[in-house]
Parts: sequence; C-alpha cells; structure tokens
Amino acid sequence: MAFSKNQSEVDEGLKGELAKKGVVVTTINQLYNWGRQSSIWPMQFGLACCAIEMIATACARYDIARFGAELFRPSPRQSDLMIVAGTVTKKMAPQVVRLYNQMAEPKYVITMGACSIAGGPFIDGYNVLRGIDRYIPIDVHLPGCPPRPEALLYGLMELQKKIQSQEIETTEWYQKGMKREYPVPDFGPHGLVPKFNPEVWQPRELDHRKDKYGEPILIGRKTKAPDLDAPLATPPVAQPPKPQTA
Amino acid sequence: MIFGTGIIKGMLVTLKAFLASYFKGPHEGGIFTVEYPEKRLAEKERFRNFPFLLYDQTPENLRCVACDICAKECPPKCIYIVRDFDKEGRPLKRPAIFDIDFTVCMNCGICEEACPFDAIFMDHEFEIAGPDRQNKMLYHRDDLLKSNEYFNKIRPTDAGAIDARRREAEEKKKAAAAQAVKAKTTQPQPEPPKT
Amino acid sequence: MMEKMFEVQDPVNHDTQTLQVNIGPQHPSTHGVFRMNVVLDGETVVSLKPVMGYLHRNHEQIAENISYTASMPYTDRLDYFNSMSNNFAWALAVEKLANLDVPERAQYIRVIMAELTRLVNHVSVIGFLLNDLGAFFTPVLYAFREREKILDIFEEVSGARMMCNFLRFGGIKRDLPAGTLERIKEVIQNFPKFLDEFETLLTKNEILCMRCQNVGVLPAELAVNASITGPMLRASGVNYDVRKADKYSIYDRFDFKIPLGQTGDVYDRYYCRVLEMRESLKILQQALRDIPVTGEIISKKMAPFVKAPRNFKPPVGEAYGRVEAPKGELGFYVVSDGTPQPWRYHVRAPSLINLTILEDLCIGHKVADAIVILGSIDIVLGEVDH
Amino acid sequence: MNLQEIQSKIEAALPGIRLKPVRESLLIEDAAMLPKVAAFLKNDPVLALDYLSSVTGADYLKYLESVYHLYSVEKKTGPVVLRVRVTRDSPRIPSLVPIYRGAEFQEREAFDMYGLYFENHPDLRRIFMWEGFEGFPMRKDYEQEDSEILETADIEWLDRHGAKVPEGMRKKAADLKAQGKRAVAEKTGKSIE
Repeated sequence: MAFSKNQSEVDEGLKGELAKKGVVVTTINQLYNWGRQSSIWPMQFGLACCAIEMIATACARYDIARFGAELFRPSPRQSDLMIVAGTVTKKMAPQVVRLYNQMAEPKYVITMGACSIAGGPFIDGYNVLRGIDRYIPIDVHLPGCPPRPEALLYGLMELQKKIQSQEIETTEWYQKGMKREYPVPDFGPHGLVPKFNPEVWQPRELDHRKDKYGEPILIGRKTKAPDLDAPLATPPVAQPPKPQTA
Repeated sequence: MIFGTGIIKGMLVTLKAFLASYFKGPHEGGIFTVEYPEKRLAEKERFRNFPFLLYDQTPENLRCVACDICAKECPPKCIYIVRDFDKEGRPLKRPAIFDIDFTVCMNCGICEEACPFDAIFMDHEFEIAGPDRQNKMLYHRDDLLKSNEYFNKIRPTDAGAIDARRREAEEKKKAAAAQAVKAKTTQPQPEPPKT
Repeated sequence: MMEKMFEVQDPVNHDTQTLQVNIGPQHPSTHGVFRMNVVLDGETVVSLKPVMGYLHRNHEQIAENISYTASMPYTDRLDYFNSMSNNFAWALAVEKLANLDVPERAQYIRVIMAELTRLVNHVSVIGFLLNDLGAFFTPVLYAFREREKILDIFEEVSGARMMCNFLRFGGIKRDLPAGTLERIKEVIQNFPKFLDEFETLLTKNEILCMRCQNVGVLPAELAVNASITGPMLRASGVNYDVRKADKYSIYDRFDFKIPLGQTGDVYDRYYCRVLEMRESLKILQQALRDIPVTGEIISKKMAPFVKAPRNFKPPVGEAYGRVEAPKGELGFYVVSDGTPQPWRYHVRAPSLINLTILEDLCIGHKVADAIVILGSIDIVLGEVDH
Repeated sequence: MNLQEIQSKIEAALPGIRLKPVRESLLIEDAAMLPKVAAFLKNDPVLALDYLSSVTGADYLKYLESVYHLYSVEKKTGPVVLRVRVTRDSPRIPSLVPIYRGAEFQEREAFDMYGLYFENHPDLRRIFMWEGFEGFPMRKDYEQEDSEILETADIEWLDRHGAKVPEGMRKKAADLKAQGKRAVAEKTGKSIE
C-alpha cells in the first residue's frame, strides 16, 4: 500500500530529524503542524463557476467539515486559506492581491480550476488574467474545469501534506525581513500595470500554444464583413466534409 | 401578530432530518455524506475529466496517427501535436510530441468526439494537484498513454462498442484483402482502359 | 446640566450626513464578484449603483473566433447553474440560422434536461436567498442535497456535473444511457416530497414573511418597460413566458400553467419559483410519459458534422434564438458570414438586464433589504458579465 | 403582421422616414429617427411592441451597427427587428432609454464594447471594463496587449515598488519604447485553418 510506504518514509525522516534537533523541537513542530492542518479556515470568496463546486464541497455530500475546514470566513483577516475559485479577470486581480495581502500569516492559496491557474479556456480574453500566480505565490494548483468536489478535497489534502512538511524554524512568517505582501497592480490603458511580477512568475520557456497560434487565438482576423443587404439567394446547402483518409 | 408556528414547524423539519440521519438511507433523507478519501461515489461511465491517449497492447502501438484534428477542434486550443518522422525524413503515423496543457483544458470532450481513430478519450482520473504548474501540468505523450484494458475498465460500454466496431472493420479489411488476393491469383484483372 | 446632555434633537430635521458604502466585489452576499456602490442615510438606501465586469470573461470575443460547436462548452460557463438551458438557447439560434430540424427523441431529451435544470436553479436560488436573509447555510444544505441528485443524472447523461456540453445543433450529443429514464423518474417522484418539506421549512415562516413581504415591490408596468424576464416578471403579475409565447421546441405539447404573483415583492418571487418547480415537474412527467423509446438523436443534415464540427458553415444571415432559461429570457443573436466562425455573437443575458431596476427596488429600504432584493433577482455573475 | 405591412404602417405614420428591409429586419437609414419609430411601435395599439428584448452592437468594418429586437408582451408576438447604421467616425445613436428602460445596461454594454455613443443616455459609462481603459475591445481592429512582455510603464512601476526585474525584460522594454511601439499580441504562428 502506498499509504504504509509513505508512513515509513516519514518515520525515516523523523529519525534523522530527531538525531539532529532532539525530541522537543520535533514534537512541537508536529503539534504545531497538526493543529494548523486540521483547522484550515478558507475564505468565503468565490469568483465564478468553481465557487459553486466549492459550495457543493461544503454541503452535505462532500462535507469539507471532516477536514476541519468548514468555517468559511467572509473576512480575509480570519482566514488561513484562499481558494481562488474561478476566473480572475484583470478587473478583479488587484482585489485578489489585496485580499491576499490582508490575510494574516500563515496563509496559503489554492488555485481551483483551470481559469485561476492559467486563464483556462478564457486564456485569450482581453480582460482575463492568465493565472493569478503572476502576482501572488500559489501553494497548490488544482486543474479541472471545474474540478469535482472530491478533487477540491484532494487539493486540500495536498495542502495538508505541505503543512506537515513545514518547520517552525524555517517557515516564512517567522523570518526576519521576509516579504509576504505583494504589490497590488494598477489599471492601465490596455491591461494591468505591471503585466506580472517577475519576482513571483516568469514566462514559461516552452510555450507550445504561443509558438503555434500566436498569443490570442484570433483565428485569422477577418477582413470581409458579411453583406446582409444582398438579396437572399437560394440558401447554399452546407457542404459535407471531405471523407477522412485513414 | 407573530405566533411563531411557522418557525416551530421549520424547526420540526430540521429535527426530523436530524433523527432521520440515524435511521434512513442516503436517498430517503438520511446521511448523504460520502467520506471521500476512504469511500467514493460510484463512477459514472461517461464522466469526463482530462483526455488520455489510448494504446493497444504495448505503448508503442498507440492509435493516434498525429492527424491534428483534435488540436484544431479543441475550443481553447490546449493540444499540441508534432508528427514523428523516420530516419529518412518520411512522416510516420504517430506523434513525436503530444502535449496537453491541463491548465487550459476545459474538459469539454470535443477531442474525443472529433477523433476519427478512437485514439483520445476522456479519463476519470481527477486527483491531480500540485505546486508546480509550469512543468507538471503540461502532460506529455508518455504521461497521457493508457492501455485499452484501462479504458475497458473505466468505460465498459463505450469501450466494448468501439472494440467491436474496430474488430469488425479489421475483419472486413482482412476479408477484402483475402478476396483481392484470391481474385488476383485466380483471374488476372483486366487493366482499366486509359482515357 | 444632565437635561442638556440628554436633550434629543428634532428627529425629523436631524442633520445627518450620507455615507457611501461599497458592498463587494468580495462580499459573501453578492453572489460572486459584484459591487454595489450604495449611498446610505442612516441605514436607508438613498442611491445604489451596481458595478459589474469583475467576471467579464470576453465570452463574445472568444466565440467569434472559434467554431460554432466549440462555442457550446463556453455557453455552459455563462450561467453555470444552468448549462443545459444555455446550450438549448445557443442550439436554437444556430438551428434557426442554418434551418435545421431536430428529431423527436432529441426534442424530448432537450426538454427533460431543460426542466431538470430549472429545478436545479430554483432550488439553489431559494437556498441562497435564505442565506442572504440570515438563515445561514441550513436551507442551502437542503437545496444542495436535492441538487446533487439531479447533478448525478446530468453526470450520467453528459459526463459532467455542471458543464454539460450536451446539446448539439440539430439534436443532442449522445443518447441517454440505459436506465437513466428510470432514475429521472425516481428523482421526480421524490422531488415533491422534498418540496413539501422545503415549504414547511420556509413558506409560512414568520421571519421570512416579515423580511420579504412588501420588500422590493416591482410594478408590472416598470417590469415590462425595463425588459425584466423570468420568474421576476411573473411575480409582478405579467403573464409572459417564452415557452408559451414562442412555443419553441415541443413546449406546445405539454399542459402546464404559468404561476403569477400579485404584488411583485421578494416573497412573490420566492413563491413563484416554488410553484414553477411544481409546474416543471408536471412537464417532466408528461415528457417522460411521451418520450419515444428509440429514435434518431441528431438531424440528418448535421450528421456529417458530428466528427468534424469545424466544417459546419451556416449560410450568410442572422438569427435570434431565445429560450425561457430559469433566470429569464436567454437569447443568442448570431450573424454568420459563411465561415466556420460566427461574425457576430451576442448574448442577451437575463441576469444583466434584470439588474436594471435594482436601484429602483432598493431605494427607501434598509441596506439589509438591499441584499435580500439582490438575492431575489437571482443573478449569476458569469451571465451578468459574460 | 409581416414586415412589409409594418414598414408601410411606419411610413404612413411618420412621413419622411426612410426604411429599408434587410433580411428579416428594418434598417432605419437616418439614425436620428430611431426613437420616433420605437415610440410609434410601442404605442401602436395593434403592434404594441412594449418589450425591448435585446440591443446588440456590431462591427461591420465599414460601419457600426446597432440591432434592436422588439417583442410584444401584451400580444405575445414578435420579433420586429430594427437596425441602425452609423459611421466609425461619428458613432452617434439616440438612446432608447427614455422609451424602454431595458435598454439601459445593454446600451452601456454596446458603448463599452463597440464605442457606440448613445445620446441622451442617463448614465453612459463603461460597464464591464474599468474607467481609463482605452479602445473598444470587441471592434474587429482592436489590438490586444502581449501579456508576457513588460513595457516601460511596468518596469517603472516595479522599480517603484522595489521588485527585481531581470535585465532581459528591461532591455526588451527599452527597445519597444525606442521603436515607439506597444507590446501587441501578434499572430506569430500559422493560421489554424
């Protein structure tokens, strides 16, 4: 079983850790992480379609309360986890970044759904931000359009694993001079200024989609408008496609 | 004037629901929760999440012929295909690169619908999550490959129908070939008149 | 001295300042990313300006650059509660454009799916309305339990819970799997029981009555003039339903009534939805009774394009197809230029247009009522902002 | 009542109006006449087109267009489709809001997306995009920004906020500025067709 194997791996790590740091620090770490991972309070913050699946996750059938995460807080000050559920548009992005900045440490972000990860199906829109990770760091990406409620629970479990692996001495929020607030972008004449924060995100080196189609899909910008004034000829019968040659 | 009868009635409904949760089944008003990681809902056969590529028997024997139809039909254009070439530079009927960007895919199932070779299908796997989106969420050909047995397991009805159809087509082809061979051996075909 | 301290000023000529409050875009009661720019005098709404666009996903621009069939999954994401009715409207528009006919069985399946969608939508909307009223999450739990049962059917039929992408021009994508009709029947049989329970929980609840009755009254003339559609129009007592007016698809074969409200307040809107669900159940029962056992599911004209949707090129022309979506009249205006992509694609989004009178309804009410009125309009931001 | 009858009826009631049937619709050649036609259609006891279903802007390259779908709630008939054409240089159309309240948001939408300027509209602002957005994104000649190339404004902003910017990006932005260009998204690859 994968589960038991995992357990033994943790134990191996634990042994090494015990040898290095001693019992007290390790136990405190475990207690601290256990406490945090089993009471993640998400922010009640839905953007689009995925938000409905997020609500469904909180409802009877999937019951996110079993993970200690049922308390959806409307205020960012009281929440530990921001589930970015839905398309982040350019008009909304500054607000999302501001909400992230307002959250108290420790804070985590799950991007739920293709749209919030990279723009998803709406990637070519003029008002769609291609991934909220351009401005804030993300802990767990959860693809799907929209992901099933079970998938959100799986994402939450992934986050719990991440929390488990953190240590008090090295966590970001106890470090001196650690910057965990990210500047909020402004509205520009054609999009957001800046387009991304290079400290958080940089363009992917290999981008097939861009290489192949150019940036927006714009499948051949049309140059000839239909002439509706023209007298109606006999309606042309839609031509059946050519037979495929296998 | 409020008597509160409506409120009391409402409270009774919740009380009834609370008591029913101990005695009744999930569809009669009892506990409706599916405790996900341990228990799972029965998978619907047509459930579609992300696409996968199908191969027969061995992974080298994949059905995709790199015709690029799915890439063109894909509404958000998340599929990228490059045809494979042999050493002499002749195009082969298989993809060298077949990438699907899971961060763009919208799970619509149009690739499956449009594929003329029964090569791409929608998977039931939904437990995909991770911290790295730039590299891990771009699925390459080898990550996407799944066997026909797997397909038969997750979607028996569709897989059965497709297999039967393919077998039939193959037999027809074989029979036609046999017929042609037979015709050739027994009676040489007259050459078509040149025009 | 003491008397002076407690001297009460003239309550009528109280010198107060108005207060400007932004509700949203991140606010639990705005149903997504919607902003209301409210000016308050005390707690009374003096002016209210809706600000939208926080979910403007450029639906129209994208649809003008992809093929007709490829727009189908995008329409799912317009009003993400009701993907089937969105599909239906888009399919109707293109069928008008290309002059396609739809086989009998497909028509029935379309109607069944559209009416199931109406159940899903109305039940969730009532849940959310109660959420806005302060009955936090309990009605939603009941509503979503029922919703899940119907979503199971959608998943079985189309493969996805919310984004069904099931209808095609001239028919539907696939025939129903074996045994689905029985399961639909089962759900429909149990649904009235749930509705009764839901109504016992809510309809005569004194708090609900007090909060909803005579709040946000919409007069019939204003409703028609402001192009309000859907349950909201009918709650004001206007007998207009696209299903009856246009008789699209096969709705003329079913016997159902149009529930009408009397005062046009929030309570009527709530109750109209409950009654509409009951009428939907009637339609469903008749459709399930009459549905042909087997038959074509896609018209012969479209059959060659099933495997190659990109080759589908409707003739030059324009068409406007509309359906009675759960939120109101959903229309698609499409202009074809004879290429695989439409020249113009426009969505007549009921949620957006129903918001026109939000300010009129809210003025004079308390800010808490403004939230309830917004909830009763039943908006989905995906559709408002398309 | 078919289109021809409606046309002759309008022509009889409003002398001097020029109408032209386009497919299933009536093109009002003088845009300024639109409110009169709409008011006539709304108040006419036979037609009673009291419900404006949809207002659509459209770009036909040579001209911009606004299309109106009118229905009758009272008689349950419709649609009667009206269309108005204006030039790209002066896209001024009289607003229908005084007659149909339902046009309010749809006209704002057409203004936002196509730059159709509706005169007498009570509150003509952008509805979906923010104030300060330049251009009309649904017009066929709108050029989208390239979202992966930083421009000088971005670099200045990042410097102001103390963010590190890689040298390559700085250089690219400077190059663009020297050429006097915007980072516009282009079709680099071959067409999909």
